[in-house]
Amino acid sequence: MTERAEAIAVTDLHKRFGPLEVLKGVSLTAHEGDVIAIIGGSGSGKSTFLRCINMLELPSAGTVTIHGETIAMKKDGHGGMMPSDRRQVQRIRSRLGMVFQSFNLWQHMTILENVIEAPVHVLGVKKDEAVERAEALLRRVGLYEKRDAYPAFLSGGQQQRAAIARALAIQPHVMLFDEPTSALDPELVGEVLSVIGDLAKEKRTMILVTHEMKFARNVASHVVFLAGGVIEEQGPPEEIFGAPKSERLKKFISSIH
Amino acid sequence: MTERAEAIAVTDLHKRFGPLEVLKGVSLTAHEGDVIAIIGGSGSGKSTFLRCINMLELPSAGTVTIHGETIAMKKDGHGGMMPSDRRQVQRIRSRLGMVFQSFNLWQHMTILENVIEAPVHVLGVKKDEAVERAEALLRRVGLYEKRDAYPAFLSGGQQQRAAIARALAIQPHVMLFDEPTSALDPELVGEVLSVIGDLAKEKRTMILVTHEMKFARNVASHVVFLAGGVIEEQGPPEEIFGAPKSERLKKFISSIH
Amino acid sequence: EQVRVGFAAEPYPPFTSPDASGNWEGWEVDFMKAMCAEAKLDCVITPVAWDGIIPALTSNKIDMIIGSMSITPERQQTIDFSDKYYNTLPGIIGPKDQKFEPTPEGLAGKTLGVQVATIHQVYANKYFAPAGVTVKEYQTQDEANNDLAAGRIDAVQADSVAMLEFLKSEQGAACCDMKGMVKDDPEVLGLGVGVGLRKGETELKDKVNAAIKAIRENGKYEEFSKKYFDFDIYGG
Amino acid sequence: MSEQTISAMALTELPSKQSFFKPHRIVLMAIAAILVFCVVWFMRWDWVPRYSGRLAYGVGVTLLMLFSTAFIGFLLAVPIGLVQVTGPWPLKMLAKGFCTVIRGTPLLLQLWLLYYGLGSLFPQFPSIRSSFLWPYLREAWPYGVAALTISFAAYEGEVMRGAFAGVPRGELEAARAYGMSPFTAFRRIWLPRAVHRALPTLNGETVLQLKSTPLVATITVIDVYAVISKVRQETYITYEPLLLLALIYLCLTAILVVAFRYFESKIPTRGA
Amino acid sequence: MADAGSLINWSLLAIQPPGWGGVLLGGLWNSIQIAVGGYGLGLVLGTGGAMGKLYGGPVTKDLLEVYTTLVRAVPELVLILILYYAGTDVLNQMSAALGWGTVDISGLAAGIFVIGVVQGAYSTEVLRGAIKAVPAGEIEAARAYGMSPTQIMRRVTLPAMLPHAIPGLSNLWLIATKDTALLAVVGFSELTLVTRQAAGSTKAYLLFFCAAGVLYLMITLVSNVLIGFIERHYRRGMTRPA
Ligand SMILES: Nc1ncnc2c1ncn2[C@@H]1O[C@H](COP(=O)(O)OP(=O)(O)OP(=O)(O)O)[C@@H](O)[C@H]1O
Ligand SMILES: Nc1ncnc2c1ncn2[C@@H]1O[C@H](COP(=O)(O)OP(=O)(O)OP(=O)(O)O)[C@@H](O)[C@H]1O
Ligand SMILES: NC(=[NH2+])NCCC[C@H](N)C(=O)O
Ligand SMILES: [Mg+2]
Ligand SMILES: [Mg+2]
Repeated sequence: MTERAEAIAVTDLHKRFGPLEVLKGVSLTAHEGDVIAIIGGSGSGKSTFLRCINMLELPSAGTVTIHGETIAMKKDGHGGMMPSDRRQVQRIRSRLGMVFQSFNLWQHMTILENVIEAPVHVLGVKKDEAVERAEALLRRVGLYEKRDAYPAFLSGGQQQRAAIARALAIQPHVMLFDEPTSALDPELVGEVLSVIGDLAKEKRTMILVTHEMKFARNVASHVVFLAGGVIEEQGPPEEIFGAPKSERLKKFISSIH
Repeated sequence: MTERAEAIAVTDLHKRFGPLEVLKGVSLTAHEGDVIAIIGGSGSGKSTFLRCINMLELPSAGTVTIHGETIAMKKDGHGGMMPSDRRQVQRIRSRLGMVFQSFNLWQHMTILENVIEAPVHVLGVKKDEAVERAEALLRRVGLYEKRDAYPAFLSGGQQQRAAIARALAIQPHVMLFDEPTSALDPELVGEVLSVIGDLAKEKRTMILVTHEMKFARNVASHVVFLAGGVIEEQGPPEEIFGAPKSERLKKFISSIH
Repeated sequence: EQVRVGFAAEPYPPFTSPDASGNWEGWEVDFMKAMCAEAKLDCVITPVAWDGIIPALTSNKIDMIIGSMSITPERQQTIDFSDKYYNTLPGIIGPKDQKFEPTPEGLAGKTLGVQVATIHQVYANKYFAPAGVTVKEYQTQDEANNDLAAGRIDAVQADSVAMLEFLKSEQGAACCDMKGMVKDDPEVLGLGVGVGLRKGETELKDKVNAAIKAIRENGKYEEFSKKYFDFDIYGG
Repeated sequence: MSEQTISAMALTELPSKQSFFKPHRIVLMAIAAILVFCVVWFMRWDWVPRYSGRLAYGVGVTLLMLFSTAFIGFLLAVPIGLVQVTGPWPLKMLAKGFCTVIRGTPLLLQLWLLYYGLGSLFPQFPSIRSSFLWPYLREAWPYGVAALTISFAAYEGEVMRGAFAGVPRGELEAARAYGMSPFTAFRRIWLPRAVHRALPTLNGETVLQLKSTPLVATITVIDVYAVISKVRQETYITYEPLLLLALIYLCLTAILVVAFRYFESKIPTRGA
Repeated sequence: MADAGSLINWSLLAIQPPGWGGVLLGGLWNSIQIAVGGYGLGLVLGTGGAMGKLYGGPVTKDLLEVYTTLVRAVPELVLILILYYAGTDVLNQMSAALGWGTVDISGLAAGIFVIGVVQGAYSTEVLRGAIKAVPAGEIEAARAYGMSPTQIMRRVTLPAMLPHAIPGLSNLWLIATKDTALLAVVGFSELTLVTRQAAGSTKAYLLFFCAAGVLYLMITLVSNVLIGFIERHYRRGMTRPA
C-alpha cells in the first residue's frame, strides 16, 4: 500500500454534556480512500463523535484536522470551546458530506432542489451545471424519475438515497454516515447499502456509524469500537470480528450474533 | 350436552356498502355458554358481521334475534333496512357487551366512571351499587388500583382490560369481541386472553373475532371461517384446525402456520 | 406653514358637519377658512374624536382646536384659548309630549343626555345629578340627539344653537321642542367659544387673535354668519 | 380560520417557577421596579382615591358583562357547533352563515348597528314603546350584552364545531353499543368530551371576550373603561388613567388564565 | 306603517354626492391602507420578535416576553388609545431628541403604527411557533453543508416555516382588517367612523351600518379566497394527499 494523504485526523477529542463526559479522548486518523466503520453500544457516543467532526457538536477539547487544515478553536467562556473562525468552519463543512440517520431532507424543496441547494448556494456552482451534476447523481442512486417530487412523497429508502445524492453533490472529500439504515426495513437496507458499497469501490473516504455488522465487515477497511467514551479496540474488520481481544468487544460481538 | 337456550340467532344476513356486498347471507346460532370464534382474512367482513349484530351497522337484509327477541326492521327508503323501534334496539344493545378493537374508552372519564357509565345511565342502576360492582370487576381484571386514572394514562393492555370490565358491567347476555388483541404486544396479548379465558370458564356466551388461532383453538367451542361474504366452513376447533375441508380454509390455516 | 386644525369627528350642525362628498361644511368651517386666510395659515382639517381632542392637541397630533369649544377655567389649566369667536347659551330640549322645566327639580327622575367632555357634562353632573337626574353621557352629540328622538332619554342639554338646528331637522321637529335655557354658571359654562391652542404657542395665538379681530372688523364675519343665522352669533 | 384563537391561547402558557429567577432577571426586575417607582412618583395619581369607588363598580360591570355574555354565548355555541356537524343542511348553512357574518365584521360595528340602528327603528313602532319591554330596551346594556353574546357564540360556535367533529367516532359508537339513547349519548359522552377538548381554546376565547368588553362603553354602558374615560375628561390627565386601565385588564386577564388552568388541570390529558 | 321598500332609502348609498357611497368607499380605502400597513409593520416586528425570542440573549428574550404578554393581555381598544396618544408622542420626542426634529405623524401613519405594534406581538408568537415547528434536523443539515446563519434563515428556516405560519398569519390579517374599526374611537376616518358620520348625518343608521358590514364581510370573503390560494401554494410538498 502506498502512503496516502491524511483525510481526517482527530486527536484527543473530548466531549462533555454537563456532568456527563461522553467522549474521553478519542483519536482517529483516516487516510484518503479509507472506509472506517464505527461500532459500539447505544449511547456510547458514536453519533456525538461524528457530529464533532463537522462541528455540529462543539468538542470540549481536542482538535479536528480535515485535509491538513486544523479547525481553529478558542475558549467560549463557559469552559468549552468554539471555533474561532466561523467562515473556516463553513468552508470545511462544505467539503464534508453528512448523511443523517433521519435524512433531514428539506421538505419545502423537491429532490432536485435539495441536491443542488448546497452546490449553488454554498459553493457557488452555476445552476445549470449543478442541475446537470445533480441529475447524474440522482440517476446513479436510481431516483432520476423522482427528481421533481417532494420528500414527503418518497418512501424511506428513496429519501435515504436522496440524502446520499445530496451529500455527494458537494463532491465531498469525506462522507459521514450516521446509521444510514437503522430506520429502514430489510429490503431498503439492502438498497442503501449497495449504494454505499459502490461509493466504497470508488475509494472515497467514508466514516460510518453502523449497526450492520455484516456490512461493516464487508465494506470497511478499518473498524473502530467505541465504548465508555474511548476507542476500546480498532483494526481491520477480520481482526475485530474474527479475533476480538477486549472482553467488552467480545461481549458486544456475541450479543449481535 | 343438555339443550341450552338460544342466545343469538342471525339468519341470512346481508350487508352491502354501495356496490360492494360484504356479507352475502350469513346465518349463525349461538346457544348460551357458546364461545364462537370468527376467523377469516382481512376484509372478509368479520367486523362488519359483529357490528351488524348490535346494529352499529344496519344490515341490508336478514334478521338478528337476541334471546328470542327479533329486532324489528323496516325499509329505510334507500333500499336498505332500519330498525323500526329505536327503543328496542337500545334495550337489546344494553344486554350486549361489545369490546372494541381500539377500546374506545371515554377519555374524559376515569376508568371507574367508564365502567359505571352504562349501568347508571342506561340501566338505571343506583350509583353506589354500580360502583360496588364495578370495583369488583376491576379487581377481577387487575385494574382496581387504576380505577381513578384516566384512560390516556394506561398502557394498551390495561385499557383493553378496562374495556372488558366496562362491557361486563352491564351484565351482558352476550359478549362481542372485535380482535381484542390485535393492537397489543405479545405480553399484553397473554394478559388479555387470560381474562377472556376466565370468562369462557364461566360459560358466558361470547362471539369473538380473532387472529390468534392458538387461542381460538383453546377457548372456542365453535369456530366459524368467513370468506367471500359467506361462512365457508364451521365446526368445533379440532375439526377446523385439524381437518379443514375447503381449499380456502386449508390455505388460510397454512398461511398462519 | 401648515396648521392641523382639529375638528370633532362627528356631525355638529350648523357648525361643523361632514357632507356626502367627504368635505366639511358649516359656520365654523367658514369661520376657519376666513380666519386662516386672514392669518395666512395653511389650515388642514384633521378630524379627531371629541373626547380625545385635548390630548390630541397636547400630544402634537393637531395644532389647534376649532370645535365650538367653550373657554373654561378648567380647560385653561391644560390648554390655551384664543379670544372668543362666538357665544351661545346652553339649552335643554325634550319630547314634545312631556312638559317640564329645565331645572334640577323639573328634571328629577328623568334621564338627561349630554355629550362627554363638554361643559354640559360638567354642568349636568354638578347641578342635575345631585337632584336625582340620571345623566347619560354620549360620545357624540348626534348620538345623544338620536337617543332622545328614539325615546331612550327624556332630555338633552347642549349648546342652544346646535339644539335649535336639531329641532329644525326632520327628526328633531317630529319629536321634540326647546324646554329653555339653563341657569348660567360662568365657572362651568365658560365665556364663549375660542380656538384651542397648545400652551406657550403665543405666536400662533397672536396670529389667530389678530385674524379674528380683523374678520370681525372687515365684515367677513358678518358675511358668512348671515348665511346661517338671523341673529348675532358673536354674542354680547 | 379554525385557528382563530391560537395567539390568545399562547397566553395561557405561564413561565414555570423554577427557571424564573436568573441573574439577568434580577437586573431587569430592578429596572422595572425603578420604572414603576418613577411612574408612581413623577406622574399624577392623586385622583385614584377619589375614583376608587366608581372604578370598583366599573370592574364589576366589566366582569358581569364578561361572564353573562360568555355563559349565554357558550350555551348558544353548543347548538351552533352541533348543527354544523350533524344538522340538516338548512340549519347547517344557517349556522355557518351566522358564524361567517359575525366573524367577518368588526364587533364595534355590530354593536353600533344594534344600539343605534335598531334604536332608531323603535320610534317608528309605537307598539314597542308601549310594551313592557320598553324600560329594558331604553337601556344600553341589553344591546351590549346582545352584541357580545352573539359575537362569543359565533367564535365559540366555530370552536365547538371543531370539538364536536374531533371526538373520536369510536367513543360515540361505544356509547351506542351500550344502549344509550341519542340524547343520553350526547349528554354523557359527546358534549362533555367536546367541551373537554375545547377547554384550552375556550380559555383563549374568554380572554378575547374580556378584551372586547370595553367596546360597550361606546354605547354609554359604564364599565371600567368608561370610568377611566371619565377620569380623563374630568381631570385632563392623559396617560395615567390609561396606564391604570391597562394594569387592571392585565390583572383580570391573569386571573382568568389562572382560573382556567385550574379547571383544565382537573381532567388531565397526556402528551403535548 | 310604511312598507319596507320605502323604509330603506337606497339612494343614500349612491356613489355620487347626494349619496354617501363615495364617502364609505373612501373610508374603506383608508381601512385597507391601515390594515395592509399595520399588518406589514406587524410582520416586520413579528419577524424580529420571533428571531429575538428564539435566538436572542436572555435580556432580549425577556423584554420581548414582556412586550407580547402585555399587548396580548390588554384590550386592543385600550392599546390603541395609549399608542395613539402616548405612543406617537414618545416617538416624536425621541426623534426630537435624536435631532431629527418633530416628525409630522399623519393620522394614517399613527393608525398604521398602532395596529402594527398590536399585530407585532401576535405575529411574534405565530412566527415563533412556526419556526419551532421546522424540524431541527433540516436546520442541522443546512449547517452540515456549510451554510452561513443568514443563508440558513433565508434558504431553509423561512421557507420551511411558512406552511406552519400561514394559518396563523391569515387569522392575523383578518383580525387586522377588523381592528381598524377601533380607530373610529380616536376619530380616524376609516370605514366605521365615516359610516357613523354618514348615519348620524342622514339618520339612516340601520342602512349604513349594514352597508359597512357588507363591505367588511367582502374583505373577509375575498381574503379567505386568496388565503386559500396561498395556502395551497405553500403547502405543496408538505403533506401527502390522504
Ligand atoms: N445534546 C445532548 N445533551 C445531553 N446529552 C446528550 C446530548 N446528545 C447526546 N447526549 C448523550 O450522550 C451519550 C451519547 O450519545 P450518542 O447519540 O452519541 O450515542 P450513540 O452512540 O450514537 O447511540 P445510538 O447508537 O443509540 O445512536 C448518550 O448518553 C446521550 O444521552
Ligand atoms: N363503512 C364502510 N363503507 C364502505 N366499505 C366498508 C365499510 N366498512 C367496511 N367496509 C368494507 O367491507 C369489507 C369488510 O370489512 P370488515 O371491516 O368487516 O373486514 P374484517 O374482516 O373485519 O377485516 P380485518 O381483519 O382487516 O379487520 C372491507 O372490504 C371494507 O373495505
Ligand atoms: N364639536 C362639538 N361636539 N362640540 C361640543 C361643544 C360643547 C360645548 N360648547 C363645550 O365646549 O363643551
Ligand atoms: Mg446515534
Ligand atoms: Mg375488522
